[in-house]
Amino acid sequence: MTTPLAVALDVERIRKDFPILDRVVHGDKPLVYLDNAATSHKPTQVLDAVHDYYTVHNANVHRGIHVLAEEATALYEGARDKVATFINAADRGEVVFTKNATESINLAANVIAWAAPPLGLSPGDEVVITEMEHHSNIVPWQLVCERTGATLRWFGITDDGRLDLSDIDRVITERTKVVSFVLVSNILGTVNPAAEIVRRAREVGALVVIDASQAAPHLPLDVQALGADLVAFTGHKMCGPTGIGVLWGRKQLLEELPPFLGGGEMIELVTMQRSTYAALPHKFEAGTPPVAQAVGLGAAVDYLSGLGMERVAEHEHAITAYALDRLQAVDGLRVIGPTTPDARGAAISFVLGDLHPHDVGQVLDELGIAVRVGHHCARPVCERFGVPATTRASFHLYSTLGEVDALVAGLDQVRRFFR
Amino acid sequence: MTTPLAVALDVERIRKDFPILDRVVHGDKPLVYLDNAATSHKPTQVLDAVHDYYTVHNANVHRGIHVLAEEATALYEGARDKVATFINAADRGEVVFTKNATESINLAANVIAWAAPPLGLSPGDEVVITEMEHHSNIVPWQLVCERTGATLRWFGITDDGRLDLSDIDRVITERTKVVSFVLVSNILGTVNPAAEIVRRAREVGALVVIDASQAAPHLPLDVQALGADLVAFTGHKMCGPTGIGVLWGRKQLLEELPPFLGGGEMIELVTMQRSTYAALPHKFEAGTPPVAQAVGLGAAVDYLSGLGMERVAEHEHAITAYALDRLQAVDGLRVIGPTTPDARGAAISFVLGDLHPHDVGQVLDELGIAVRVGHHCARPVCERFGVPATTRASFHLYSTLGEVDALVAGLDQVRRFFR
Amino acid sequence: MNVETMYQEIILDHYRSPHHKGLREPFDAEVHHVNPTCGDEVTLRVRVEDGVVTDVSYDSLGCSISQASTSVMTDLVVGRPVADALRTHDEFLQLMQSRGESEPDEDVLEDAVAFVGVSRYPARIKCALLGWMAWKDATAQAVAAASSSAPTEEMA
Amino acid sequence: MNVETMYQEIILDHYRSPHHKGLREPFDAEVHHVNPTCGDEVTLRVRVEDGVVTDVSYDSLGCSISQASTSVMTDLVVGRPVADALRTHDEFLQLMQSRGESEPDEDVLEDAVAFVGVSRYPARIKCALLGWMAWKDATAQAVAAASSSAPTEEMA
Ligand SMILES: Cc1ncc(COP(=O)(O)O)c(C=O)c1O
Ligand SMILES: Cc1ncc(COP(=O)(O)O)c(C=O)c1O
Repeated sequence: MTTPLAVALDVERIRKDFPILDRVVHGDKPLVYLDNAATSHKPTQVLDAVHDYYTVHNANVHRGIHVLAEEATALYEGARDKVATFINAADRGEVVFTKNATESINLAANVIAWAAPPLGLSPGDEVVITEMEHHSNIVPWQLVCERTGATLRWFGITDDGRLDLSDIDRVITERTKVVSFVLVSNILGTVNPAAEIVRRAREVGALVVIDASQAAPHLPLDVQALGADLVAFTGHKMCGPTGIGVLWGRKQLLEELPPFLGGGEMIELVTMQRSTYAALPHKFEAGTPPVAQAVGLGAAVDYLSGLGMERVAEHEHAITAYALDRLQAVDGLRVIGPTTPDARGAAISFVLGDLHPHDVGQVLDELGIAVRVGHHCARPVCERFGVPATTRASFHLYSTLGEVDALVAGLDQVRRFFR
Repeated sequence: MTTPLAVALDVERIRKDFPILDRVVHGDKPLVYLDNAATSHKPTQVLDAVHDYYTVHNANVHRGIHVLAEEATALYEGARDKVATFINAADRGEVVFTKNATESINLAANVIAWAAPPLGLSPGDEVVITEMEHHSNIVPWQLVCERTGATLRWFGITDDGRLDLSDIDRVITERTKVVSFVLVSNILGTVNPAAEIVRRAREVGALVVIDASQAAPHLPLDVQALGADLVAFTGHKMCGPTGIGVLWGRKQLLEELPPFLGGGEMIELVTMQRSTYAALPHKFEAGTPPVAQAVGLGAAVDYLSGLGMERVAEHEHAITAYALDRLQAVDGLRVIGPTTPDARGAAISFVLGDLHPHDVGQVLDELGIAVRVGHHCARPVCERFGVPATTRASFHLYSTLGEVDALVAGLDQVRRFFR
Repeated sequence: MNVETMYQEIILDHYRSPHHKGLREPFDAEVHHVNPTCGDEVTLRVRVEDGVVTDVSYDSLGCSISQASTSVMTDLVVGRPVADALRTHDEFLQLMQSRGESEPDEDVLEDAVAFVGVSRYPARIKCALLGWMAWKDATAQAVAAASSSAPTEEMA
Repeated sequence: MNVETMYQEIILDHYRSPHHKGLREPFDAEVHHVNPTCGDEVTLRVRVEDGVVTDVSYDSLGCSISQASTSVMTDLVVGRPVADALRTHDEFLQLMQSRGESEPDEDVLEDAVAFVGVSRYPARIKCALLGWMAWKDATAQAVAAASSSAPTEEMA
């Protein structure tokens, strides 16, 4: 059953960097962690960087001239440089630190909505998203459309879990001000054809926002090659700490957009009557930033770059191909999403007969296998496929073929349990 | 010169919990950290809780049924319980986790601005703040006033660094919809008379927002006794991690207010057409929360409660009294803010002759003494007192009388250096 | 802790053949409840006549625990005075908050005692409570509607 | 690293008695620059005649480094052709980015070589550059204004 694979990553060595992977649960069951699309684990290198930050350098940034403040500032801004390099940003000022991808997208949605013409949203304007979005790329646009009177439209999904772009020229029109879509779906695993959507958006002069939350951790991300205006992603899914996200934006656009949150750090000059705002990226970073978390994210991208994102992607592609094969051989199992590994990320959703995913997940958990069950913050996808929820297994750089085998064996036990 | 003090905290033992306090800088100078109003250091107990979270329990919260997800959720929600107890909230649902105090205040300002009548801001409505605010409690209100057409008004400051409330009935009027003020000033050290302001705000039916960023770390904070509607503070100043803040709000009010950021976690039911929102506190927590940081903050409030906030306050009061005495004996030194320890926090701003604070801070740093210099994110206060900036020394639970002595000796050296 | 303590045979039986399922007329109140963490949903109708729950009918989507719990609930409340049924609801709620530590009264809870194991699994407690919460909500509405048209009647 | 390497006597001299200080007329452009991290502020005027910087006058608030640097700057640019002065600006900028590693050319930078120590202190580099940035901005405006009224002139 095992497919011959040229796995270039030394996964056994990598796993040693992740102490939590040695955990046993429910007494004596080794942890099989297949919930990587929800969050990734953190290598020792990241935890050490954070610990070192707090125990040696801790200070508030930017505003101090004492040693600790200078060190903390250098570490924080150094993390920005690392992230800028990781995503091939043209300028470090284009990298804005937020608390998570959700804040990044809300920031984008709100400042676009508030911007002066010709940017800005008004009644008659349209925002285009897709039925495949994470709630974090649906609700922010619903909220700004509600507040501005703009109209929300969306692309549907084909039966095999791809975006239905057949009517792209009728969905994205001269009325479209923004197009926002997910690069890699967290529920279906689909990798979307960004170039095609960007091309059409450019034709009509719409801004393009890309949710790269499931892309940044898994494949080489080149924001210049993508050609979008704004790109959001989140630290905790890419081996970084919780509490940190990124919004990348084209410099000229970020300069034109109004600020989002107001407060310390994001100002140039404050009087009681009015204030002016700092230069990029600080204009969008109000208050004490998540300093230690940025330092951790910097260590995470060092770790990922050290391994090479091409190799990470290759490894995950191989695991995914193997898992798709083996899962589809399970009696009664139906994959929700693309059934082949082409243009596909490492998250696989499925239903098992008429068993509810909650029950599937509960029994798998008892065996030490951690999967996610439910809507995966993408309820419209479940509705589209007529399923109440799905079970999702998702892989990362430390995932092994053996873990796929454990999942498949676990699913057999699930079926026996509820027979 | 030493005043007899009954210091109840065992400061020497406490200092052992903070590894960074052993640092030496500039070769061989022991660190004298007097920049606590900018950020506090973190005890081992907090760092261990964060490390344990990542190496044993790490998972995304709320949405999983596997062991790690249940443990992570229990730890995250357990941190909320701890914070609720720490501030004497009537209900755990009143504690909303944000990324910092700045986000908390922006959240408050935006949802009040957007709320349906009789809440909500419109032209003719007034928002009242004070000249003593941190930029994070000025700019958010300037931004929402700009967007809604409401008018911003403020209380001035007396020569001795107190709020000038002499015309309170003419500043807070029937037109006032919101009053927002700082409980303890980060630049002047002033502790403001909350009860008097709350009473007047209640008379006219205005909402009250309190910035407790410099209160929560230093004195017992009882949100019910304060009588405000919304209270904001920040984790990194109270021995917790960066990347976490709190907004407490009265339950009934939070239920009436619209959501702020949209996305995962904060929803009840999402369709492409419209969404409904989760119950408190999740309605205001969009996206993956700062889980590890909340756990760290929980450990920080455990640490503080273990010592007793009354004792922390007493210790800092004693240090402040001693420092005010000794500093005012320095030739040419002028304290900006209250010159006696009554109704006063542990931050002391001053100017030294006509030396610029940057130069003062630079030479102190050379001696290992970390103070902050500049506007302290409160430029209007500097304008009010006609100084370009101040030097600020600020204390916390681990500060010692010896550190005050070191500062005073350092200031003598500064004067000699620039003679 | 073992998953068999959760999935008692009684629970799996109710799951496979739920009682009182389907939406029926007449009814006095209908509610729709969802569990946002997992997506379980239930539409539930209640008929109250002379202070007695005379019918509960429902349509639902969800896991074995939420399905079985709703089925068990209907057995316990249909045909009972509202006040009695509410006491049973409270008893069940208490059981669910017991973290597996309580000794449920089988005379009161009948088949519902099988859910004691579920109370050890925090993420599943909401599943077990979904139908009960919907019933309580619908019944309160039905009673309120009745008392506003016939002001002498009151909810216990 | 030692704070004396930053506070050279030359710097303290300029700080105590700044050159060209005060706002004068006539001028071709005036700018106001601030350093938001520390609050240093400068209002600066430039007079450019026939491609030569004939006056720089300013009013400023700030630390010894920003005050002294602005004073030293005026000595280096007043009376010089714009193109030459800009080259000196670039030289000074490079010095400030050198982290104390460069060997500044005293023939070009004169008193400004004393700032090499400042370049080791990241938080103070902005102080040292404040006046220079303001001058560059004002000069660009002055030249642009002149070239729009006399389109044959051009900024080097
Ligand atoms: C009084 C006051 N309010 C608000 C803040 C903002 O806190 P943060 O920067 O953590 O958002 C601070 C600290 O910077 C403060 O001292
Ligand atoms: C595709 C996608 N977008 C956005 C998000 C939101 O990320 P976060 O919860 O960290 O804000 C996630 C993950 O939850 C995701 O998978």
